[in-house]
Amino acid sequence: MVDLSVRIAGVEFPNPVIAASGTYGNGECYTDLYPLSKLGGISCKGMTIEPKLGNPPPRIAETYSGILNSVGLQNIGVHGFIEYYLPTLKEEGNVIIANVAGAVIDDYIAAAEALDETDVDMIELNISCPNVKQGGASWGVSCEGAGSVTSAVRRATKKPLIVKLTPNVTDITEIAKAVEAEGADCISLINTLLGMRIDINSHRPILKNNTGGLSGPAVFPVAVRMVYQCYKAVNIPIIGMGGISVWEDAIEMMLAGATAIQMGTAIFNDPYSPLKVIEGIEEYMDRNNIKSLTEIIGQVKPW
Amino acid sequence: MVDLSVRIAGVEFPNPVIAASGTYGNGECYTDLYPLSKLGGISCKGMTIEPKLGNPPPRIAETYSGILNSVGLQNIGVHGFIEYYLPTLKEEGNVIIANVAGAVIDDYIAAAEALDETDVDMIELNISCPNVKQGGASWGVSCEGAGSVTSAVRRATKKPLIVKLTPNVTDITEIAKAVEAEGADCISLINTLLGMRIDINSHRPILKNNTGGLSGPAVFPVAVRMVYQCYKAVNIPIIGMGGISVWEDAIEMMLAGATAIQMGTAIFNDPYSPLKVIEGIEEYMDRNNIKSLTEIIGQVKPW
Amino acid sequence: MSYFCGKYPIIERKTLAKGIYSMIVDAPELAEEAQAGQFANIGVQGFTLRRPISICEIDKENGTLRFVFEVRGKGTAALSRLVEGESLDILGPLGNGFRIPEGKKIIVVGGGIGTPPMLEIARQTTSLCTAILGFRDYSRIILKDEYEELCAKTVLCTDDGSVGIHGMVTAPLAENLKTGDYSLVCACGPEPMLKAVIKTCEENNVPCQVSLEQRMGCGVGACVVCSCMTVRNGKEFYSRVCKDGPVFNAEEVRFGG
Amino acid sequence: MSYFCGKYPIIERKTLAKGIYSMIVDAPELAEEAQAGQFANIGVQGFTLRRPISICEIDKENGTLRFVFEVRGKGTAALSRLVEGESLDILGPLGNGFRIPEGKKIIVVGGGIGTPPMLEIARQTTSLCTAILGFRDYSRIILKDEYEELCAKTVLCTDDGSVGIHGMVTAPLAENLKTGDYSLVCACGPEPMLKAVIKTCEENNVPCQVSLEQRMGCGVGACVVCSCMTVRNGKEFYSRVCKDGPVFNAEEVRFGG
Repeated sequence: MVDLSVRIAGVEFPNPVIAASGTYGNGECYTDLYPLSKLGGISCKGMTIEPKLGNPPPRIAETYSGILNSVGLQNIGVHGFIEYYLPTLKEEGNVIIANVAGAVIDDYIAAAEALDETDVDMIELNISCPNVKQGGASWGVSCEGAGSVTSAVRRATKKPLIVKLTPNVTDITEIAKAVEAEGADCISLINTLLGMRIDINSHRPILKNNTGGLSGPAVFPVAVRMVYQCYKAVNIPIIGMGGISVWEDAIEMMLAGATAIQMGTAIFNDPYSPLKVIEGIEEYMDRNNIKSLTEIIGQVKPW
Repeated sequence: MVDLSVRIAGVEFPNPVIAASGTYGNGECYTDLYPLSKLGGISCKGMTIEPKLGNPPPRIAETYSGILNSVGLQNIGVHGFIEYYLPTLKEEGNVIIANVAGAVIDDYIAAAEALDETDVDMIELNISCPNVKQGGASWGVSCEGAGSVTSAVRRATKKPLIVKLTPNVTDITEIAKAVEAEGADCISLINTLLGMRIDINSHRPILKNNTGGLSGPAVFPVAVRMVYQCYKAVNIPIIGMGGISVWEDAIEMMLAGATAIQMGTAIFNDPYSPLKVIEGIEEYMDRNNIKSLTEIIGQVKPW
Repeated sequence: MSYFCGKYPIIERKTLAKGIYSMIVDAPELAEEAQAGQFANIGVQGFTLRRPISICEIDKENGTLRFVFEVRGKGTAALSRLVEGESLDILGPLGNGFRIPEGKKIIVVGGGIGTPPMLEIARQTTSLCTAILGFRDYSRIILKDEYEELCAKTVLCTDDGSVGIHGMVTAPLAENLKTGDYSLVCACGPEPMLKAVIKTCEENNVPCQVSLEQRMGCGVGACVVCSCMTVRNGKEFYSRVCKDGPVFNAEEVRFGG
Repeated sequence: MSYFCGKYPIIERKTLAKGIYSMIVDAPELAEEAQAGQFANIGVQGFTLRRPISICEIDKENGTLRFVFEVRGKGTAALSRLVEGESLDILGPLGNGFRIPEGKKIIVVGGGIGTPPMLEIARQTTSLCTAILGFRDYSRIILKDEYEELCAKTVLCTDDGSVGIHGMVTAPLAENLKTGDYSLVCACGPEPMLKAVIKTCEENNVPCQVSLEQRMGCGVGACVVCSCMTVRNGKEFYSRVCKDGPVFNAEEVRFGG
């Protein structure tokens, strides 16, 4: 019997497949199909200390093997999350990750403090949202910005801290090292690549926000490369994401260095895809006589 | 009758569709299907002052809606190009662009000087090749590097100078402005995004070079976004590329700010795709009563 | 109300007009759950996103659903090429349907490809239902026979006057509402039409429910991309067309938000 | 020699072994140009890259080409699902074929999915040809009847000894070469087999031509990705499998380069 569990910063995931923030709501939307407990964990919809309206629609555009989105962190606020969603999440789900964003450092601190005494298992610091004018990715593109938010939140909470990195940088390993140095327990990557589509009839950008974040299978090779680079650069575990849609992608991401993986866009296409990935990983382990996922994590053999 | 011609740095292209460097050899490979003169121009296989062996195979991996390549600038050298290929290219093609790369600045200078008195119409400075250890993209990821190569080559040749930019940077507009300031007549973008694929059975990277450059429809929205950003940032014309496979993509890229476009990966899938794009652009212009492409270049209307 | 995800065989495929297709699928558990005004998010081989398509008819007895859709791009074009015997990859039924009062006269207003979702209301209300249908011209008219057979009254309008009333649906709508016989208007169609319908309903003090459209992601409320500006208790916020809609009470909708 | 690009109807499709398929296409202009050892780069709906597949038989009279290929991934799996009446999207014939001397006895050596490209040589040389074919086990044997019908002699080898000679093709190859009757060996198969075949030919002073494989891009020499290390006049350089090959003189090839 293979063991699908993985452990990150002391938190045990029954399997390494996590629903990515912003693609799975707060766990309430897919329960008609299967219980939340099937997933290793869920990274909840990105939340800010105050409720946030989000960007005007349209907020989504299809691309080749991917999508652009420009939601802009619409959410009911950290306190709403704690009150309305967290009790059910804890009851029905496995690892519950609160994805936190903000415009200024005090927002991040306030959100982390509000979550510190709750039942969330981990906090994922979103310093990579490309769709908000203030904060978001502006923190994530410099070592100073990324380091300072991480450091401030680190002091505000005892919860295990994941920092979610943007791929829209020249050298992601520098950012990874900066947040590791400031106390991050884990990094998750990649957030979306900044992209754009234009309607050739109206001459208007398809997204009302003009640009948006690219996700889906299109970005997968970029994500694998960045996870591979970061695995060599830092000593904290990595949650890999970016275009994973089938179990082979998940294994590839783990070989590159991911201890767990997140899935997002693939769920829109096939809500069952996370379960199929879990099953595929299990069969792969069985076939290759792999007892624990630690046997493959980061085990790519570069030429 | 619509006019498909565009003009860049005084050079007239009969139509805006150019074969991208590294995907069309030196124009000799597709003549069984149609004459080179059908294309607006060709950017020849990247050349260095001395012949270059290139990277060991495998050099290509398929990805969702794209490919990775790690050719590593295999070429017969600038002098070989001038002797063996250029005469036929000039005779059979329209605008001939020499794509030039190097490890150190002197390589770029020597290549530009060697080409200065030849019949090539333009030089495209490749400071963005992700597949060579020395030079290549290492020049393209900083304003200083990009600016200094551009400045040196600018002094070495009177040929119109295109600088080809890498997308693997935090802010491509900074690089664009730097090369504009040093005398570039045009920028072309995007070169490939750095990516990786791993064989889940052998645990080996599929590419012998471990990583490679991602191209194809997957990267198209990133390319559109970067062309859009650069169009607002610089006053020199832009050649847009990155995943263009159908005429709608070409129009989209021109609306974002491209005066001409390059096609590469799409040709592997359908060698006729550049001709189909030219035809599609012509029909679009006809349908929309567009007399000249200047009516659409950069004419996206952001929200 | 719950939804399903699976492949359901196409048992009938028809072309209704140029680029407009009708497909009936064998999907008993979906038919059992479905309500008028709900939609399905339909997967297309080779495309990342599913295509939201409204349910046109629900036959609980035979366990079938009918979809009528227009080809708008490459995805719907691929869908349209599926034939009888092949399957539709359906996530549904999704969203909130129309809330139809029992035993009261209502008007359904459909514009163009907004006519199919109203047909199921007509099927359920028959002689209590008046249908006002608008099309660009005679060549775009669909489902006319079905409406005429089901409804007490069916009024056709075309933008070019080639069939029926020349002009928008609002003139016949206002005329009918003035009788005071109707307790509800249900509408689906392009935004300008919906705005005009809502205004006419307000002027006549008749409640109105509208079905909205927006570029959609998951279809089940998770991704929050298909937003529309709504107002409740004086507070503006973005609702999800897929989950909170697609049918909204007209007074809650703020267009252009 | 010139090549073409277009869609050519599949007139026969067969399964030869588990995961190995044979397809004959109606493609007169390609058949006219094609040579033994050439290949075609075949497009697959939904995949960026074409799949290089060697030509198995050329029937100039009937204007057909035969391809035999193995399912190795999702792309070839999709190809294998095409049926008679559908078309193959072919770019070809491509590359350099085998250079066969007239009127001299030759040996063709094929290993596994390397056997199909040798069949056309057998067709052209018939009684002058000896075929030595290696397979993993009896279940993987393909084209046996065709070779036996065409060739003066056909020797089968299997890795597990389930049919024919137990072991590599090199033992029967050496034995035949020792007769001194043969002026050329042509080989296609996995790299270890090719290396062993080349060594055996060297030992027996018989020229050898090998057909190589590499992950490929354009197929026509433009993109320079399908490189293999070669040596000429003492100088090492990367040749293009698609354009300079796929058939090389054995002495030019440096494996593992």
